[in-house]
Amino acid sequence: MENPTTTGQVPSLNMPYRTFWEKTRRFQVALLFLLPSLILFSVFVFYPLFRTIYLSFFLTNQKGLPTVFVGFDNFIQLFQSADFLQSVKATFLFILYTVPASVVISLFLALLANEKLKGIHFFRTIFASSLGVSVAAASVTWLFIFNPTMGVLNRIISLFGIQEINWLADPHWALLAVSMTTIWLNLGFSFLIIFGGLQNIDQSLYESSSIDGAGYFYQLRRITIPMLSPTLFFIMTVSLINAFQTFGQIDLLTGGGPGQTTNLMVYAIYKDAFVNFNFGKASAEVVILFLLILIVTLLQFKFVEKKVHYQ
Amino acid sequence: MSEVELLNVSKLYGNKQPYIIKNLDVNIESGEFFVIVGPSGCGKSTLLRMIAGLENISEGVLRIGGEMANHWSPSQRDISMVFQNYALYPHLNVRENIVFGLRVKKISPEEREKRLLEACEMLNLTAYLNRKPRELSGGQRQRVALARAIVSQSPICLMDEPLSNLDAKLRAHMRGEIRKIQRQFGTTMIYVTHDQVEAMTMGDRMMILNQGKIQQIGRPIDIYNHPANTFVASFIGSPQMNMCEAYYDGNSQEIRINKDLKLTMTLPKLKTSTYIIGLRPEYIHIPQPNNPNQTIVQVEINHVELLGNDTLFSFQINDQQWIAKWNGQWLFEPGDKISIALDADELCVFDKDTRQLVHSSTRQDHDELQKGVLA
Amino acid sequence: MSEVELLNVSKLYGNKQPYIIKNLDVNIESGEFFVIVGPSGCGKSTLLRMIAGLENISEGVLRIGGEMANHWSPSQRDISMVFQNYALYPHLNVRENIVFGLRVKKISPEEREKRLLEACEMLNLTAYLNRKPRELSGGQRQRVALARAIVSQSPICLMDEPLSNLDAKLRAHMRGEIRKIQRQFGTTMIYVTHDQVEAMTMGDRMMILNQGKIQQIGRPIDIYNHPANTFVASFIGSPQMNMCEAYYDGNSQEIRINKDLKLTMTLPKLKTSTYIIGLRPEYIHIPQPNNPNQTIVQVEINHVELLGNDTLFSFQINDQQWIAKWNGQWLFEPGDKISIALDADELCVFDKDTRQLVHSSTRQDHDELQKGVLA
Amino acid sequence: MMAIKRGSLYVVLILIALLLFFPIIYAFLVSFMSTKEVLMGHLIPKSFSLTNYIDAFQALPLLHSLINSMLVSIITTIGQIIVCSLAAYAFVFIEFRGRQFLFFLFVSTMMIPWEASIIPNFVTVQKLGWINHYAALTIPFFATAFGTFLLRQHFKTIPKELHEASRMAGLGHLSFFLKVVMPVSKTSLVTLGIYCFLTTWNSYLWPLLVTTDERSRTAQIGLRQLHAQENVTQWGVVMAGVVIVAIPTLLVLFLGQKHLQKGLMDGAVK
Amino acid sequence: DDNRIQIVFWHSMAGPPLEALNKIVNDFNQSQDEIYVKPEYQGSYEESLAKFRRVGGTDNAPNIYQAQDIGSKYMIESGDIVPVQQLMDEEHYNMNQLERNIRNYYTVNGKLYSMPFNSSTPVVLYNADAFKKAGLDPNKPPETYSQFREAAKKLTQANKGMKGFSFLNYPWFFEELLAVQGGEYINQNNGRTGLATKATFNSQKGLNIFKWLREMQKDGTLANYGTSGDNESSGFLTQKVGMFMSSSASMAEMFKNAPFKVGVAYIPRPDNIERQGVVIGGASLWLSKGKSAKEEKAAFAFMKYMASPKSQADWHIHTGYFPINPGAYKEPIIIKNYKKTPQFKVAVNQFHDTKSTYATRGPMMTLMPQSRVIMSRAIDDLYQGKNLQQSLDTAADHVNEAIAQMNLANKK
Ligand SMILES: Nc1ncnc2c1ncn2[C@@H]1O[C@H](COP(=O)(O)OP(=O)(O)OP(=O)(O)O)[C@@H](O)[C@H]1O
Ligand SMILES: Nc1ncnc2c1ncn2[C@@H]1O[C@H](COP(=O)(O)OP(=O)(O)OP(=O)(O)O)[C@@H](O)[C@H]1O
Ligand SMILES: [Mg+2]
Ligand SMILES: [Mg+2]
Repeated sequence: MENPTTTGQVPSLNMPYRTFWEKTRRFQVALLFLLPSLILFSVFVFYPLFRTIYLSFFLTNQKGLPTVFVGFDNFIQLFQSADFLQSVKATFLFILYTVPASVVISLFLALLANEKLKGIHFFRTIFASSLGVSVAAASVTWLFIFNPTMGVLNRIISLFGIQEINWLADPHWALLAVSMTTIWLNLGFSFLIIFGGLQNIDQSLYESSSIDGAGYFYQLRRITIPMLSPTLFFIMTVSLINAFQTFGQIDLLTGGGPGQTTNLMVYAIYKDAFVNFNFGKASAEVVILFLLILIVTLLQFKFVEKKVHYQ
Repeated sequence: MSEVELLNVSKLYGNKQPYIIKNLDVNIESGEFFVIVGPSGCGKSTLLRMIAGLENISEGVLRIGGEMANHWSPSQRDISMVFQNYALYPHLNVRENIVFGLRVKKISPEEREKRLLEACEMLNLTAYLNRKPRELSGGQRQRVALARAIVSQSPICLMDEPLSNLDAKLRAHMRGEIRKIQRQFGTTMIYVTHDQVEAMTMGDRMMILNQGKIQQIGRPIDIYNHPANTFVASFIGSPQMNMCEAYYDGNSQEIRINKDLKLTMTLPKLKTSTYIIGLRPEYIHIPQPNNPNQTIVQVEINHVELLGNDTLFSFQINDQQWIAKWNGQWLFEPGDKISIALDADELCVFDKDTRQLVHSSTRQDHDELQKGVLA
Repeated sequence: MSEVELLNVSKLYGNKQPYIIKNLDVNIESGEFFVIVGPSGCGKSTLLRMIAGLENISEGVLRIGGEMANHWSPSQRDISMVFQNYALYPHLNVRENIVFGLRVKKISPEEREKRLLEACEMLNLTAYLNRKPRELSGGQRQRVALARAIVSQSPICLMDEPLSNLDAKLRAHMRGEIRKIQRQFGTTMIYVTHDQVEAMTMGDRMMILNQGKIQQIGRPIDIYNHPANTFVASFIGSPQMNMCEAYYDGNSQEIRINKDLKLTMTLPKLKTSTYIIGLRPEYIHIPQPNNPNQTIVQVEINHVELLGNDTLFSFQINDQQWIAKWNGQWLFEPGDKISIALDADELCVFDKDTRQLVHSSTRQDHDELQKGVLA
Repeated sequence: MMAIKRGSLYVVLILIALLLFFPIIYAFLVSFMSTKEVLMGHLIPKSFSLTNYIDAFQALPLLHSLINSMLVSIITTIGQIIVCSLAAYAFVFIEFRGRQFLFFLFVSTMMIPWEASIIPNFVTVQKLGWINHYAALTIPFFATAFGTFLLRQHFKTIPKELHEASRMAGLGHLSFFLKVVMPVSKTSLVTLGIYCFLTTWNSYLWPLLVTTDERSRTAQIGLRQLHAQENVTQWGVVMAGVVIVAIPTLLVLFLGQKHLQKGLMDGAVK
Repeated sequence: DDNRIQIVFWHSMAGPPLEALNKIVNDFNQSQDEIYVKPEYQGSYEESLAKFRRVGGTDNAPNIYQAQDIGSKYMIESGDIVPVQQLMDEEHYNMNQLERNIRNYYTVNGKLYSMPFNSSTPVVLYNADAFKKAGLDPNKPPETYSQFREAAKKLTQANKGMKGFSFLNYPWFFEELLAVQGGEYINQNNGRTGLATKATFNSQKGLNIFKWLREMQKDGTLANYGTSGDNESSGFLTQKVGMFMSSSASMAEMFKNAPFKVGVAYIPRPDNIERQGVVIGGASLWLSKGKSAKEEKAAFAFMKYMASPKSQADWHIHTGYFPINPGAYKEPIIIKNYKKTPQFKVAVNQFHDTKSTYATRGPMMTLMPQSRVIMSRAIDDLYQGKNLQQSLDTAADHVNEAIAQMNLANKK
């Protein structure tokens, strides 16, 4: 089947000259769409970030203005400070406790809520309800739940004959307790997002696989999870970043204690910036936190997003 | 045992909407190749989806292998299905898509691989095993869907226009292959198609649906020869059967199509009245000298289509466009006046009101000739 | 002016992958109905998508209306398109889907409504105007996609298997309508199809693609009669052309298919050698007494298909399955031995190595007869 | 079989719902308790008296701050949906050089803790003269990486044929965005809307900083004013405030959910 | 009213104190028609100070600013304020009508910088009923460490589920327990005669406190509520704790809510050390610099009003904060109230018994807030059983480092 009927001369491919303006048209259009975001980000995110990076090389006075340039001293001091390293450790532990659990539990909830049952709407609303409660209100409520003597939690475990636990004041438990609160707080939102993702999966895939005889868990593993992967990826990334930045719960529940076990990085930053008014140090902490999140997120994008299936 | 019985099955989507399927009653035998045809939107896919358990049955009973199956889950029914829109898993590559069901059924890896390769060979898919569906052409996707059903070797197989996006050559090939596989495994096949050739050649029986109601069930060739009503007559056969009203005079035994065109025919059972007559395009003949059965009439061609092996041309009879199909390539031009020959024996006659068949063409096979060519 | 020129166009997806389209060079004239056929996966959709501007052109030049259009945006090209998978807007109902493009073009509401109703009338969609796509059957969706292209009245229209999910009757109707509209508006139509009848009857010209390369371009009937190579020969015409190797002896002027089957034919230009011969199924004849041109041979039938108006049966010639197509219904059984007649004039001959046509059948039209029937 | 499965599903659902909803019920119950009852660790209030609610309303101009919160949340939500969907659109539907990089730059902004930028931003707002203006409460939150990311993930699931068909129909980017992408993504927009509304509603530190005046203050600040620093907290009143402030958000959640369900039904792509 | 001078007053009062404050402000606004005071809540002391640091000296600064005690040093040095002494001198305001011990706190180098407003001291609250049950005299609460330890033991033994004592992780209490012994928190006479350069709380006196707590911890009589004052209060009310250190400002709520009789005691001292008294806590009012003289005067007029016996009497009764003007004690409303709940008096007496030394005037240091963060960790260490001296030394080191760094940063 060689030698098709096309034997014509190669026409002179006179590509008309396209100006730079024309060549970058798509970029320009994109820029138009991105412009509002870019402007706002520049003013409210990038500018503060650069300011922060700048400040991290200085000592700041009590008004927060840079006075003495110290180069990387702030960073060096941080890395030599047991407190700071502890807060890094606490942060990672906290992430470990909260992120996988939130995602798994909300996935479970979403799957439950995806069942076609009468009155399921009601349950869906309940499952999402923690989204409607502010961090402050939730923390206060949990403070009472964790109350060592009257708290519901201890009452329940004492039913099982377990010794009362001093949830928030015991260094072994405090981080777990804060994590529990955080998971609860996250659930509403993660649930909502994952549920939305679930509902978006083309029904015919389930039809097809149910004809093949795939059971619930097989479908879950082989269809739901892969098809849900963009959503899961999103929620994982966001939860991760949010976990890195947890503040409100800590402030209200433990204040970073006991023994700094819950002194997460953002809380430390807050204290350094708002209470100690040590902007240089706080800025250095922010920069480190930023880099940490950046690295973790980059890894996420690099390794996890590969597994994500987009349409 | 994998027969499929539908007893008075009906379907509506939502309460206020009309019936999509109405009182459907049919018994598809185990190992039968059952073809469903009908105009677009008549409920074919819906019917398959009900049999597969993907759509609940609003009324009536579905029996599979003799057991009431209305509430069986799709997987309990042990069915394979080719979806009209393929329903491929976008996140799996071709290989994984095809063996998906086999994994579920815990078929051994060797067996899986064997069936996979066989099916891909048959469907020319071997080169695409590692592609994702979105990197495939329309026909390739359809073939993957087909492969998926083929490898499953389920006792019941539902196919919804499985070859619609394939080219004629591959389609001819696939027709044979599907039939072969179906015979080999004794599959009960329920097959929806829009293709006349598939409908005529593949099925043991064929069912014609219109607006959710059965028009006729039977062997394809019987339906072709004895269409139960004008709908079936015009739906089966391509180009469609030519029809027009005609007056039958029982006394003179004449069918009067118009004042110039009268055919003599004996229809003892019919009383004098106006009927609808039908004549298939291939029964409009080239006039042959000295053939007493033929009535010759002059018509003006208004449209010609050269199909290569056949030529279709149309002309006006009463207020109807009739189409004739002649073998070979005829270089007519619109406006040409030609003589054609009609044979009263080849007419179908339908009641004008009920549109039911009252008399069917008596000349279908070439018995005499056949003797001549048979060795 | 809406001609479409492709100059040496090539396409590859990603750098490491093979060419999907290779050096395609064709000039589609303004107002022409241009049909593209080819096996599944040969690059038809890709080609349309390149013309539409949905896929960038890897190499070569696309000209629309004489101007270089490689970098025009789809909307600049003023093209309408029917997508193979419909691409309906899920959130809009049928009506909104159809007039979507008209709104964009700021067509007046009255005009919009007029075109909408016309198109829906033509496509039997009027009852579904308020449905969302997911409430439609496969064929109905396809019709909506078609309606969308029709109402746009763009000077260039691309259709990718637009009738594949319609039944034969509706399809026949649509063929005529599409052709009519195309003539009416002088649309430049580029039409992908797998349907032989569409390919043969709709196009002014037809292009056969295989693996991204042009095999032949020409009037459909010319291609049918003079297929440029074995690929085209077997691809166009259904059932496909029968082929096998045969030895031509220039001295005895004999084509030897096997030791029992020899046809005498004069092929002055050919030298003695082995060729591939091709014979269309409809050129396998019922033996007629006293026809000197015919060579009669006995064959054993191994498969029969009754199409209603025609009968296909196959038999073995050398190591090939040949198919014959005879008019009417022949009640053969596999195993029957029958006599068939071949006519050397009707053979196509292809070079064995290049597979190019070296001699085409000389008997295509019924000139003599035609004279007889013409009034 | 089916009945058993269904029954056990309901049991699981109810148990989980109770578990998840408990803190909210608890907060609601506390809002009827006297401080004493709260501190005594009671679960159920002795009586459902409304004194705490009356106190909460008396102590603060809650009504006015609720209206402010409502306005600020609505404006922020609308602004954020517009700005973020525009950006997400560019990332999904326009192929331009540096897209990956720019997107990552966007996502990276999520990594900067808000607490860290709050002071510089306060200075900026101060310089812009936005103190005590809605602008300060809303505009900085119009662009969020989170919203952009969320919508980008959803836009990516829109079949590309829809884009193609629209381009053929002659739609420019803007009209494709408005007429196809937005309606098809209703569910995500509602999700983002709910989220944005709630976070705005619940934000405290920023509104506190950029407003000084009661006229422009939001409900969370009011709420905080129920919560004394050096005294024993009057939990009943605080919780009454929490409940009052949470009712609109729960309402938004509830209505949004309903809308979401509907959107999922008819927005379903394919 | 447009022609009234508007005085913006930033405060951090919330809850019941907010109501009381609003009432005073309203009364003031209605009492005359030249000045209009507009109170504006600015969040917690920390949040408020963070904001003031930014706006101090600009047009956005308020006329009157309420700063927490430990923020005083910053305020003095900020350059954004006018010492109230200046206006007092101009207007010949009789400073002596203000409580001396409170004044002392806000006086540096002989100059009163701010107008005291809400002041509180620590007290020990105890469950008098439980005392009885444990065979202790509810009218003679313990005074010294050993007495406390003893009492705690008895309470723990006699009352099921009750711990004798609780010490919240709130470093203010530590500062107070140090001051009561005459211990100074930082050098330079608690930072009052010069810039402090070193922490001195890790002295023997500091160690005394920790040792005492550690002993009780070992006895199993010390409850740990972490940093949650609310949990501690509820522990007390549900009789899980017999005694605890509390701010005088929350006494009233306790009296109201406890289902038992609540007693008030002086905060404990080591057995062998004489009681010096307590440091004043709370906050005071500052005048912004850069406002017109007219506004300054108006603002000061309001301050004077706030300091009047009548206002202070109202304030005291409704909030539990001490009257900064002793004249208030003669107001009938207070007299009546004290009759009903004589326990209030204990706190007042403890406060009045205070000897004015550098220790009891309280530490004056910009880094006080930070030092509290640091001390809080030391207290955590204590609860976790770490070496006491080491914990204190580490904390001191941290404070010293911070001081050094701050001094470096502020040199310019
Ligand atoms: N995104 C892609 N990446 C890689 N290969 C692709 C991609 N899309 C299509 N192809 C391949 O390009 C070839 C041509 O595809 P195209 O869709 O043009 O075929 P087609 O001629 O329209 O076939 P059909 O008749 O089956 O629709 C096919 O082999 C297909 O597998
Ligand atoms: N979800 C739905 N709600 C309402 N009507 C529906 C729904 N799905 C399908 N229909 C209607 O039911 C009828 C039958 O649809 P079905 O898909 O079975 O047709 P079909 O025979 O397969 O047609 P085609 O040959 O075009 O695929 C159609 O008229 C269609 O519009
Ligand atoms: Mg269908
Ligand atoms: Mg295609």
